[in-house]
Amino acid sequence: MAEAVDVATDEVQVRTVGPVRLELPPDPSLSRVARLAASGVASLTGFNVDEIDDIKVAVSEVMVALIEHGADCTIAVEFDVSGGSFTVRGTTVIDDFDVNHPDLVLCRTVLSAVCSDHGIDLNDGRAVIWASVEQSRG
Amino acid sequence: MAEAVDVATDEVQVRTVGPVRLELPPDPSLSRVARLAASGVASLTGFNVDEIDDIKVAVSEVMVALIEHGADCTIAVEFDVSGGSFTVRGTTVIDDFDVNHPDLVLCRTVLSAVCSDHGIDLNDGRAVIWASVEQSRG
Amino acid sequence: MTEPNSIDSLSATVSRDGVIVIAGDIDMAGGPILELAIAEREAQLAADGADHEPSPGDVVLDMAGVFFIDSSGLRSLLSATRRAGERGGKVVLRSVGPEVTRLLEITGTLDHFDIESQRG
Amino acid sequence: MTEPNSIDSLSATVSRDGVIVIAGDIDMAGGPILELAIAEREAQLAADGADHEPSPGDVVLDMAGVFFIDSSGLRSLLSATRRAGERGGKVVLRSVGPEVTRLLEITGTLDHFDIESQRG
Ligand SMILES: Nc1ncnc2c1ncn2[C@@H]1O[C@H](COP(=O)(O)OP(=O)(O)O)[C@@H](O)[C@H]1O
Ligand SMILES: Nc1ncnc2c1ncn2[C@@H]1O[C@H](COP(=O)(O)OP(=O)(O)O)[C@@H](O)[C@H]1O
Repeated sequence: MAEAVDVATDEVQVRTVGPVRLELPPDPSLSRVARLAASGVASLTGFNVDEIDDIKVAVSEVMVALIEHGADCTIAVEFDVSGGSFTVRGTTVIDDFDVNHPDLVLCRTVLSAVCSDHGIDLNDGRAVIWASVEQSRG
Repeated sequence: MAEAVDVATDEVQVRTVGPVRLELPPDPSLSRVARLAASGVASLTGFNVDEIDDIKVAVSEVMVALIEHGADCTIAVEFDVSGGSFTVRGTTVIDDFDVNHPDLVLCRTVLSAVCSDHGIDLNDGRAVIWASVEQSRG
Repeated sequence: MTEPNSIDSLSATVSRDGVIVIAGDIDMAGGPILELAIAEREAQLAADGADHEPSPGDVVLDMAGVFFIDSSGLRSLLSATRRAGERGGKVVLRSVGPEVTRLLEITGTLDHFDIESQRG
Repeated sequence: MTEPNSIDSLSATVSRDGVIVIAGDIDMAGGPILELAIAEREAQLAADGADHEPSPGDVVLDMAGVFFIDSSGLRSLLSATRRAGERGGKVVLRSVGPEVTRLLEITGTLDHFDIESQRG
């Protein structure tokens, strides 16, 4: 079981938390619930206010991509903190997913700026979108 | 798909949202994340501040019962709003669950006071705990 | 039927002086609500013949109550800038917070807007 | 090794005058942190011989920063009241908010505590 564990490193203690998994209907208003849950996970693992702002944007962009471009099925988002990195990973069923759709390009532009890394994978009729925000050491 | 739907009744519009499902490791610090997600769902469905306080307590008591008395396995909590009622339903694997344990009695005393209805079911090595908070009409 | 009990994630109202006052998150849920308010203001401008002082055709948004925006919300703002441009006007942002400024910067859309003031 | 980056859900510190100042949620995560601070204060009282004015043996908790408590947190408080009772002292709650008062009322444990003041 992945309980919270404090791992001592040379510089800081890095807290491991998760996975916290959220499953919700593709309701635009629930994006806020996903952001709230993500903020909670991030704040208890010591991310600072600016980093939490980035995490909220990252989670929201994942929700935008999945809700606006998915096939109107349940959305699953998972939050994981380990090694000083917050990762959100979202997935849903898709019909056809145009990675070059202008809205999705805007979405990825934002993810590129607020995340250290992100990606979109398509397989077996599902889209998986993930994004990571790094914690500052100090 | 259970998208948000506004249903007009004689008195007020009642919003249906959910189910929002959360799966998390049995980490005490994640109780706060469950409360945050529940507050988000409750506030977007029009529960007032006092009702949201009750919902936070109800969710926390469900987490207490499942984390302190469960078998250290993943906790699942689900939030549902329909007919002006917020329901939290939590479940986890249990080894042996003493419903008369004083801590659990205190937990149920609290649930009795903040919820219109609640219950604990045990079967097949799992405990299911649910509690409902009603929305005021006005 | 009384007021619905449900709380929107965003409120956007056209005030008496024509300024759209926004409070809440401009996201997938808030964007469409904001678009309704912008459409209401655009209809006023069209009815007025857009010949008012000091800035004919401008849509002014008071963003003091906005602490979150994502790309879906930005698209609502950008489509207003496109229409404003077509009629020779601008979208003016008043009391903009750092969260909004950041999103405009990283998407390279800051120059689509007229930033009147930052949130104090 | 520097300070851990992780933020606890609750902070509880024994101030110079012996008052335990609490901020955060008294829940499954916060309860144990609060218990450590109470144990620290109880050790001080034992070392002092508990012969101080005005209330020997009392544990005073400043609850101004507490906006949430559940039954697991209440148990942390109740176990302090039991020990206080054993040594002839009390657990005094200062600046208690309505969330805490409500939980004490519904569990019938209000009279286990000495409520000094409500949060303003
Ligand atoms: N990545 C981007 N960078 C800059 N501007 C963009 C970007 N994506 C969209 N826009 C702008 O957003 C505005 C609105 O786009 P669009 O959604 O097509 O408007 P509408 O839906 O009103 O037709 C357009 O002016 C377009 O140029
Ligand atoms: N439902 C209840 N109503 C009133 N007091 C309670 C209730 N449950 C527990 N307590 C009180 O909580 C206090 C602490 O209980 P306990 O957990 O046994 O303490 P400790 O863990 O320190 O031994 C006891 O004084 C007990 O009377």
